[in-house]
Amino acid sequence: MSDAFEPTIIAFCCKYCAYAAADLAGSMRLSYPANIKISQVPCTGRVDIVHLLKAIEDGADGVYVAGCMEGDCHFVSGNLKALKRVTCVKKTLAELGMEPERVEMFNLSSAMGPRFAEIAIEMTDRIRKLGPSPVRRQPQPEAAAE
Amino acid sequence: METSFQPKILAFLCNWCAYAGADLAGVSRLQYPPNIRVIRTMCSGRVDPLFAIRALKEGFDGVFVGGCHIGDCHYQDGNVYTLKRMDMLARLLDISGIGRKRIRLVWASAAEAQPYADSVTDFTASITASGPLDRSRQTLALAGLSRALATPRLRWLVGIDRQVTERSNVYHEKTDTAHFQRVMQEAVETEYHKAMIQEIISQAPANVRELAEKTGLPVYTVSLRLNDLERNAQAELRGHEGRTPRFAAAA
Amino acid sequence: MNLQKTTEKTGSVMVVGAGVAGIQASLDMANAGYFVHLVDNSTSVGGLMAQLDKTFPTNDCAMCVISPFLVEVGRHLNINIISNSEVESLEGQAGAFHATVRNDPRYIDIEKCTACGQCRQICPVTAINEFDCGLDLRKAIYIKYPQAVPLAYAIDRSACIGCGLCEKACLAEAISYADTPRRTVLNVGAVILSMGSSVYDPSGLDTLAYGRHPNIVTSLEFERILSASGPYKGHLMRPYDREIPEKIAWLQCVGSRDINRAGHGYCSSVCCMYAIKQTMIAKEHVSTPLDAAVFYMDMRTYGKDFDKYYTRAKDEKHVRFIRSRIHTIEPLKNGDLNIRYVLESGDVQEETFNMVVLSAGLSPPPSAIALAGRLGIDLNAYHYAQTADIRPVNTSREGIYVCGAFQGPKDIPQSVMEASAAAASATETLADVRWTQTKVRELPAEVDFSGQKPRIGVFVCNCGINIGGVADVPAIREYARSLPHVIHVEDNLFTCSQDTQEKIKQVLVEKGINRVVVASCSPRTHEPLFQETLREAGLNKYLFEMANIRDQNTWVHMASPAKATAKAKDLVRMAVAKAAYIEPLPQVMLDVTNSVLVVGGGVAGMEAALGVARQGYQAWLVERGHQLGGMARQLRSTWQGEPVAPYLSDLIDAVHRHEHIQIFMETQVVHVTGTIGNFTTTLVTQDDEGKEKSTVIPHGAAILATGGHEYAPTEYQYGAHPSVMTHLEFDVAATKQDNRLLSAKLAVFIQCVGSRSAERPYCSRVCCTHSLKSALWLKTINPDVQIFILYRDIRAYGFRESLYQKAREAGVQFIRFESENPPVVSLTPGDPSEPNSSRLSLTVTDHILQRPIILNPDLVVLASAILPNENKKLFEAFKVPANADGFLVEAHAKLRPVDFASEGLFLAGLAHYPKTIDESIAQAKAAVSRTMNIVSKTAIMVGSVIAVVNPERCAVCLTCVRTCPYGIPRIDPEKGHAVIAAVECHGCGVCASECPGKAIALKHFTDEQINAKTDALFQAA
Amino acid sequence: MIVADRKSLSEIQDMVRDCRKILLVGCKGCVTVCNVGGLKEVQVLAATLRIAAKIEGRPLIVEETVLERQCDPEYVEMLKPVVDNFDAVVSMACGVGPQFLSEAYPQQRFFPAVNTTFFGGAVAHGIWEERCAGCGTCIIHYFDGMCPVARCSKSLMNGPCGGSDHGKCEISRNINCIWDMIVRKKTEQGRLNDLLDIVPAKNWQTARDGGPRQSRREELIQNG
Amino acid sequence: MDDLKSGSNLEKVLKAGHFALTGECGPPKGANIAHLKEKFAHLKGVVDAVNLTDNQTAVVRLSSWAASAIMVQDGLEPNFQMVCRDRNRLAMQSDILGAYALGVRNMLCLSGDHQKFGNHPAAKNVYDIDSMQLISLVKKMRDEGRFMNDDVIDTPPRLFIGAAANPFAEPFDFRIYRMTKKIAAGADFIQTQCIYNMDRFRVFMKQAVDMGLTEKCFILAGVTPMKTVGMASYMAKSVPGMEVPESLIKRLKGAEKGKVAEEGIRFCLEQIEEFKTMKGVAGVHLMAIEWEHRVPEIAERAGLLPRPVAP
Repeated sequence: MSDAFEPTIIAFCCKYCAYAAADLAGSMRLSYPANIKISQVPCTGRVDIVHLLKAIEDGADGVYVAGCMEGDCHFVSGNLKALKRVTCVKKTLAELGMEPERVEMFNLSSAMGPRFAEIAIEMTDRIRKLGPSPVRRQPQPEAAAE
Repeated sequence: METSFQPKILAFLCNWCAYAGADLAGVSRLQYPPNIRVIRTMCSGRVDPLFAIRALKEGFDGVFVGGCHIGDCHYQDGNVYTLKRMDMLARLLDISGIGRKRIRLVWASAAEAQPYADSVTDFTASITASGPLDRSRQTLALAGLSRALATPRLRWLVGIDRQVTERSNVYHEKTDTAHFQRVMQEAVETEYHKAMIQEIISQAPANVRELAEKTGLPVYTVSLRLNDLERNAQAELRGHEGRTPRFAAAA
Repeated sequence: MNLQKTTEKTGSVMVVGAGVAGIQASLDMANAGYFVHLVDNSTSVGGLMAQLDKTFPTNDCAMCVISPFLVEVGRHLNINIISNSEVESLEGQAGAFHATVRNDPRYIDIEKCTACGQCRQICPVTAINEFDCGLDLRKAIYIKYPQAVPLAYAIDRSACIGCGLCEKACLAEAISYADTPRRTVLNVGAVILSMGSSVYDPSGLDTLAYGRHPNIVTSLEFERILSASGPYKGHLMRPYDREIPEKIAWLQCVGSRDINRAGHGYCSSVCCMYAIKQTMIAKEHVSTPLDAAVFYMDMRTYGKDFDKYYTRAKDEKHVRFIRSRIHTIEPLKNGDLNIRYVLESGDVQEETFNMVVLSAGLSPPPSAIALAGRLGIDLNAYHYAQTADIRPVNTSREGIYVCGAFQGPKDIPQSVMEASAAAASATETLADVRWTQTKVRELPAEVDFSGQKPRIGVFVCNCGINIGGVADVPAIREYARSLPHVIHVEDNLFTCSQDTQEKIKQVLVEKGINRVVVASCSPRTHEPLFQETLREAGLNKYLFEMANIRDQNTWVHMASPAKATAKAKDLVRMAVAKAAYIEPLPQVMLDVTNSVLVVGGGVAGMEAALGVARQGYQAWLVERGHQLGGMARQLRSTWQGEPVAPYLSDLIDAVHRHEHIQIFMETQVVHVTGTIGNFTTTLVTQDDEGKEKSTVIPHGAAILATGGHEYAPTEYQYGAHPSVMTHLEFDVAATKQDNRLLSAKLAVFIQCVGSRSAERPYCSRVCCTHSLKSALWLKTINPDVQIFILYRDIRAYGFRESLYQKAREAGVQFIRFESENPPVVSLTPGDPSEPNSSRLSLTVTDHILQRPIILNPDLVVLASAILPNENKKLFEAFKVPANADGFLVEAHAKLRPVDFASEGLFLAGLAHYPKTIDESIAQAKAAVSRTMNIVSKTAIMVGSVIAVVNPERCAVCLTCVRTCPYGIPRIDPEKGHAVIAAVECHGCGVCASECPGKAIALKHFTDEQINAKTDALFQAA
Repeated sequence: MIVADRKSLSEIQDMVRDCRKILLVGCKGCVTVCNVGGLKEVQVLAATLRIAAKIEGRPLIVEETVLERQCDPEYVEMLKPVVDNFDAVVSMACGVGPQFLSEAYPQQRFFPAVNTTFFGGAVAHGIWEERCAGCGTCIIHYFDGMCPVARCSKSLMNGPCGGSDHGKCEISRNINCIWDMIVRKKTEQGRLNDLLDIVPAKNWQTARDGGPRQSRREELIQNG
Repeated sequence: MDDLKSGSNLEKVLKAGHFALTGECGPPKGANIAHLKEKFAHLKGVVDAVNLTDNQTAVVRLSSWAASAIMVQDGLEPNFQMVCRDRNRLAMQSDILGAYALGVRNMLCLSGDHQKFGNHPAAKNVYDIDSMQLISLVKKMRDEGRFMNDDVIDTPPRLFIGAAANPFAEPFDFRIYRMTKKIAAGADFIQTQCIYNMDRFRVFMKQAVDMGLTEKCFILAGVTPMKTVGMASYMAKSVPGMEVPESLIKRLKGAEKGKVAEEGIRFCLEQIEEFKTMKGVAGVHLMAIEWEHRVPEIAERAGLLPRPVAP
């Protein structure tokens, strides 16, 4: 098992829906891979293109943004903005020669505990198949950027 | 005599009374049928009901437990616990259809060689009359019994029985014995049913009707017991066949 | 109005019954300056609503909606929850009651118990789980549901055998068997009864075989079956053999509208709606097709958006609605159920269903009836609290008020409205002792850490075995020691327990910790608790970050403890990295103008203005017409026969006389600015010479009660013949003893005129009751008149059903027509010389004979719809939304029925939705209570996770102005950069991410903080 | 305002292919407003370039800064302390930026990260359209506030040409025929005869055709 | 109207009141004048003058004035065209003088298609002056003998000035005014866009007549026979300002295989017949590019031969 590639994936989850669904998955004792690490934001509308690129730059193998169902955003339309930014980052990754599938947007309500687990499993499998992020593949000859 | 059925009987005799009684019977050259095989325990209280079920599973046709009379127990009240356990075991055997006649509890002091011999003779006769235990038909029941007897719930209830009903419960009162007996009976029944269901679904997922057929329980009872198992995360829904959900042991 | 000056009044109130109504009343009063004792005889608050899966008409999950309220009432400084207790007696009089309350033992210390559930797992004794209506079992030691408040277990002494096993398992040492019943005396100024209702037990109706077959369940049991926390985890299965049902039947009016067997003549008001909801939710829960059939007499979907919900179920979800009342259910061997019913065409139908849900009605709980007896308040024939229409929340005993389902069967929005109304009425007489009993949390001054390097304290929690049982907590703690800026680490069994909180406070002070990281459960539930502890240790509450290593780690990676430990370390490292960047955030205090603007001079407006004045605050009442009274001026009597005119004149007189009310007649609102607590409104008054005088009013809150008017029908020859009139015209004619009424031989009432149509797809709620009341009155003054009522559904909900019964007894004939085939009224011209000698003739298809019949009525009364008054400019001035039908849209249909989404603005009366006069009065009082949450305070606290503009970086590019969903940012012409008003910002952070100049930062979620967390995660990986 | 579009990543990468340390300079003026050269876009480009370098295993240091404007010497001056520490400087300002920087720091190499396009305004958030061609002699008042020089593909003075197609310019459905709009507005306002007399040929001297221009405000010029 | 402006054959025919017929010919994408001369041969004696397009649809071809000069040598009267896209006012005036010197007597002033349509989309266009201003320029050179900057011209060019008009392009109501402006600017004759929507053209002509334009200027109706159904639908959809009614396309589709071209010509002949009697129409401009060899047959069947020989 030691050599099998274990991706590290960061998930930006909105406090009112996705984060609550993650908690619900917990209280339902569902299980999903430990590769997913959640960073909470008040609304996916707060996730900026720079935050997503920063994650990729830091070596994230996968990044996804999980927000409310379309039309149910607690702040009216934050999730729609998030989708536009994720799409833009996908284009940038393509330009960089990286697989756009490493970045994704999901929508779910706070009652969808099982769906949250499903997403975690799906993203982990997808990134495992894609392999480690090319950003991390080459050793860094010199000191990393300060 | 040889061709007829020869029952194999396992006996647990407490060291201070029944075992001594048995020796005295030997010294006194009293005669009783040779079908009994004896295991000496320091006290009849040491006999775990699971030993009896294991014996039946392993090939014995009857289990005989001998201990001191109430009040004579070398360890004050070991035999009182045996009494409660054997009563629970008897109830379980009745519910499972095997019948309580497969076990016998006898108090015999170190001096009562003759009563010991007589009870062995009688028990051997009764087992002979009952015929061999058809293990092939009773595998599910036996498996259910051993699972049920291993549950903390039954083992705890049978142990605490005297404490709460005779001495005092945590509220410094005596729990009404009828109430305790109701709790006990309900626990024995449901744990046995749940045990059988667990036995089946641990091998392969099954639906309610299949479980009802295999366990012989009414359909609705199976549904209720399944709910208990699900509540304690021992069973879970595992897919459907058309409109019929299948249940399996929880991962 | 104040009683003997001598007896000193107490500024606290006792609320009996902690269902959704009790909670709303308690929160309203506690936030308006009164200490509340909330007594409930069960082990936790929440009442009936907590058992529901979803709620109509929005299909929101009930628990998601109610749990924030439960947490708020559980933590409120001025609400004392007295669970597991019964009120034994009440002495004294209004303003100074002494209530003796018996606290039954719980055998568990609420402060210590963390509801970790270990005791439940090993308790050997099972008992019927009442919360799941007996569908499954619970243990002798139990908690009603995971989100219960107070979040603590209880021992059911009747089941417990006292074996002591739970004490051995309880790590928090919370079990105390020595508990004994105690009596406490509460000195309160008023009492509110909100004991709610229980679901009717249909086992008495033997032909329905309830209780004899597991697949026949009551509606509440079906709700539990649908619920994810229910016996089958939300999978729809039938109890008997867990098969997924293909066909389910709902039987309406079980235990309601049934005088011969159930003894409940009234309609329970909610069963039609929850049955429709259950059909729709059931269909969503199964992947295989589900045929749902509802057997009913009248489909009573009278509330806001209810009719649309009913049409959606019928047309989109293809639910079958069959107008027939089932007598017998015949269980079959395989668990299915056979039903025989009569179609309208008369032939008998037999159908087999896999499951039958009995839409059981509501009835007052026996304990409530007993309590009412002890308190000496009058009950009506069905043991509900007896109330008058014009004083809907007052009981027969002075100082005791009632709300919710104990006042009468009703749905959640109506209960919540009445709860707020009761809160307003109860505190009216206690205005001068406001804020006398309430406690204020003494907080030490916040220590200023500016300039100091971060000194982070990390507290890792075991949460009993929930975390400690999976992840290696000591290893996590030691790992945290190695992280930058960390100067103190420790781990605890239960970080959230009271004693650990005290210990943490000392450590924070001793070690001069200026940032705190707690690695435990979810911030959604426990952040407020820890933030309060920080605040009590002198730290600003935002110097805090949580790592969720339970719900999002150990609970979901139980099978791989090593990975769970590694992930916990990652999460702690991320939290500590962000902690280094967080700054203290000031709580913005805003002072409040203590007055309320009320727009609209109808009954709702006047009751609201009077309510505010009686609470001791200034009310400005604005009416654009030239006289007060609105639609009520034409109403003759309430449904219980109370005359409206005297009540109206007393009300108008009281409004004119009260010195705290200033009235502006013929005045319109032209401009509104400001936010909650500080509105400024410009009014323009037309004086008689047509000159315009404008006045500027500062006020803290506003109530819109702009009312409605009757729809002028275009159909049924209205206007073409004097004897064709609307309801209000009938009432006016009745008051004048008009000859058209007295001499009428044949009178016909036509229902749903203009309502439930394509243009107005809503039910106007009051017309059925109005027609029944008018018909009965007409019979009294003109006994031999023959009366027909042509209807689509008779929606005389609640106790109004008695009118329907009396009308039938009085010989009124009812003919039902379908919307596609309405009655036709035509005019046969009489002798031309005779003025209006033309005769009316009416043809309608009789629903039983299935053949048209012709009547020649000399009186036709049209039950015409209620429309909202036209107020487009006013609504735009207040920036409040109106729905497609023109009615004002409330913030949340269920739990904030009188609030607008934008804070500080409230609504009442017909402008919200058509309603009877008693419901308007209740909603007006409710709005008053809601304004008191603001106006009764000198200052209010405003959120601090808000967006802030850095002027140097602002390129004034308008991006923020355009993207903010609430239109908050604006460009300040003098300052030359964007400005975001702290009080208005909702804190979503969209502008911060869109700003091209990176000029906007969302406090507590700045770029540095978010990036720090991301960098920390991938640092070590 | 001056509107610009960001150059493609590959184009920018080719410019700085051989550099190990580059400085990105944003501008808080027009390019921030049209979202191509503000501090946020500087950060986006910086992150993207670093990712690209890491993928290729090339060492690359990217520093980020932003000036108030890049069309005033004093602001450009602020780069003085650092400008020489880099192998190249990429300016994200409009075309004026890289040139002012080159004039100020002749020894450093400056690269444009954006393509400056036109003077225009935001018809909607995120959509900018050309409104002025800077011809030096404003004549929009003759055409009811619509400039044919900038907004007619052929800058006709006496349009519309034969190719006007249902209100759209012959060359593209996305471009409105400005002459169609001028004619409609004049007709609605009842001033159609304004269009009847022939507009004489335009004097292009004030436009770019007259050579690079300079604007002088004598009262401001500090002599010496 | 008696003194001739340029003395060109076309001017004389028109002024003599004859029903004029002009043709059109596209110079080659190269210097192969032999092929060009073949085309001329078809048109000799069949038309009064031949338009020579100037880089039509912004596709580079042999220049119009060169082709015109060759045509003059061949004894045919050219109708030299100039677009505003490719030359500024200096180049325009010098080319006008050049053309005149080489014997050209008729000229057509056009705005010209945007270079985006042609084969050099990357080119920089000029549009120093527009077609209207070009007409005034030529008129000034001819009648005032002065350049645009008012300098005197030694032997001013005397050209019969023509302009185009498209009655079918939006905004439709303004089109008549635009033609009025062109006539006011000095246009002596107008050649319209090829006509298919006869109703709209009748309305247009009626307006022209009512406004007395036909007194001041000769209007030639432009026609182009449809060769195939494909050509019809292409013209309808993607040629800007071109309006092809559905009825015509249906009619072409109705024709049996191989007979579509014949049907196109028959439609064209019907048009010409109507134009002959339509008030204000002074002649027909037959644009049969790449179909020059069919022009004699069309002219014959339209009864327009032999061409009148002006004195």
